[in-house]
Amino acid sequence: MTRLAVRDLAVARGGLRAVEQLSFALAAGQALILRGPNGIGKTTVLRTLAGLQPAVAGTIEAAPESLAYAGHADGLKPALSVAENLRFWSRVFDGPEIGAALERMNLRDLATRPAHALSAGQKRRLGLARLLVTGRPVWLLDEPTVSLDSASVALFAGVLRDHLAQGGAALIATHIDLGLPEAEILDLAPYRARPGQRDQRPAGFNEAFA
Amino acid sequence: MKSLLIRDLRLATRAGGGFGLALAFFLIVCTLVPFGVGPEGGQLARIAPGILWVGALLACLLSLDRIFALDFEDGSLDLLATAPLPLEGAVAVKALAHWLTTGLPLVLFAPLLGVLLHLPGPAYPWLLASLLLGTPALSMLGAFGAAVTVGLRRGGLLLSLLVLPLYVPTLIFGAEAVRRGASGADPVTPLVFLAAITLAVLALVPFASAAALRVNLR
Amino acid sequence: MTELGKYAATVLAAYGVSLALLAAIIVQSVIANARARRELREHENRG
Amino acid sequence: MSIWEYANPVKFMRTSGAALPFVVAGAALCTVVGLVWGFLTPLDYKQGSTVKIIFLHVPAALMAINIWLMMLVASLIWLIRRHHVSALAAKAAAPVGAVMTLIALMTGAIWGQPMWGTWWEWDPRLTSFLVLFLFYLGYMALWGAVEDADSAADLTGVLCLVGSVFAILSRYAVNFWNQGLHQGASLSLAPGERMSAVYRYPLYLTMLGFFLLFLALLLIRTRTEIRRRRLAALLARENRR
Repeated sequence: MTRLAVRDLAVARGGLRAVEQLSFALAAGQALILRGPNGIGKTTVLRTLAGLQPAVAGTIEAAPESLAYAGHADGLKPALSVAENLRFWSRVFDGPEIGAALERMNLRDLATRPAHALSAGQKRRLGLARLLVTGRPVWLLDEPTVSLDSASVALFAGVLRDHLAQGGAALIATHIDLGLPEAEILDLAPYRARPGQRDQRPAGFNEAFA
Repeated sequence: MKSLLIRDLRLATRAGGGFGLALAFFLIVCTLVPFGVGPEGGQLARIAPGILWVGALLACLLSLDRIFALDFEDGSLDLLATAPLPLEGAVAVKALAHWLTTGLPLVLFAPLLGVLLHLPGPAYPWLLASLLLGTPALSMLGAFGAAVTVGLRRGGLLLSLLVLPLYVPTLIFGAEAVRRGASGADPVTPLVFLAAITLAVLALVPFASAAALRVNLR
Repeated sequence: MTELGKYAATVLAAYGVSLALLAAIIVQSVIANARARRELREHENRG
Repeated sequence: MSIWEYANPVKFMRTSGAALPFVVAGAALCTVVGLVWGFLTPLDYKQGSTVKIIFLHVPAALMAINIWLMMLVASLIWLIRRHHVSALAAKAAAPVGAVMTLIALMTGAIWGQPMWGTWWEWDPRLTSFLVLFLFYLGYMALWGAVEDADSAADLTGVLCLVGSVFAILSRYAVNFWNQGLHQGASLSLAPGERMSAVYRYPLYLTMLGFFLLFLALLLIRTRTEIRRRRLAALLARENRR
């Protein structure tokens, strides 16, 4: 079953096309790693797929409300405890209870600690635990392992593998080896946008006037 | 939606949430004005409706940038925008939370300050009624200003410049109702206009605010 | 010369202020346009 | 060929460049002749020479409102049809509108001094223009504050829409708040109330002059904005490589 199908996608950053003609499909149980040099537009692709910005061209097909996005920021409130933070996102997304997610990301002992007292790695773990309580099958992850130690990376890889085994899918922008040998790699470099095609609708002011 | 409201209320009332700052500001404004215009009771009574309304409006302005700025910085807004609840609803809920933590306390606090300013007795019910009807519009319009300026570095000052002209009709009808109440004239007409503006604002402005937020998120 | 009567100062002030404001916006527009044109040409000449 | 072709920057530059000399000449001719003619009109039996101020006050006030309307239309075109020149035209018009509003306010205040005995009266019309001036300021400040051109165009477009509604609301609210001293429209069509032809014709001429002046400034300023955007676009493209 295809969870996410992308055809001829073009995305823009700063009013210029960054990536174009991107097509791929993500099946249930499949993980795809986005690669590419800095600044090519991995984050932009993920944000566009998540619906945070409009695509310049192309189609994105996915079941409604099946995508969960995790960016650089974890969306944590320092004044709230770990459990309160997680419970909030579980309610907003109508997802499952937080107990399993806390357990799975090894946060059980920290449940009552306020988020401002967490280390960077612990915050990241909490941010990733949020994915589990959204109850959504397709994860769009932007550098998910930043500030995680190797043990936590392995923990997260395990979580990811379980998610895939349950019919989930993941699109991950990362530079490090997650320990997911089965994941395929999608290199964005060939899709880098070439300037100079004037027949399409401009992506923004910087294309309309150049 | 309920969970978002509960979270915002909880954040506002916890330490560092800034709860009560607006009240203190309101108190200070109403304390400073007599120093400026003199202690004569009759004069204070005459300008009290205006001072109370302008003071409440400025106090409301003070905390507007917090409606979205914190959620924008820590990434919560990205996540809310991808959540099942519509962004228009999230904006309305956040404006409601702002009103409950800022507007409503100001409304309840205003009669006390009315005493300080020699507000005539018959005006009190109208002061409460007009603030109660008007402050939700202030919060909602403020949320619009906050949504427009959320990504900007010097957003605070710009926010005031954008929002204050939008407050003009609400201020005019609100203060007019109190003034008429104080002088024994019929305050119902301005109150009806005030309520109409507030209803229209609550119905329409969330769409403009959500559109502005979407622009700032991309 | 036309007669301005006792309100001469008022009329002259109104014309003065208005013409000064109009002149200011015209001059500003023209200078900004010339500058934008020059900067664009310099950039295009450079490569 | 549709009217939207003029929304293409290259086409706009070519057409506006060709039209600009004529617009400038027309604006200069009508404004100068109209204002000199107005300045030389005889004294009014009631207002004395202050009647000459209307040749500045009325056209400026008219343009102050119409420029905002033009910005509203341009913003709508941008928000709906995404024509970039339209957004830049709205941006280019705002400072001209603010200056027109300021002229209307200041000539009104200067005229009010001998007529009403005070520089400033919280009269509904004057007050609404003050509020309109605040809207212009906010609009321009927002354009200046947002760095990304696409976001700036979208945000100012939304602000212009919301601002228009509130400018009208404020107008009625202010009317309610203070009935005012200001006389009704000077060019009322009701017979008997009509302004004498001595004043009417120069007034028409200055109104046309101010409109052409706005058009000329709008074209120049839009061309400036297009050049700036083009420079920024070229730089952005180089940085991307």
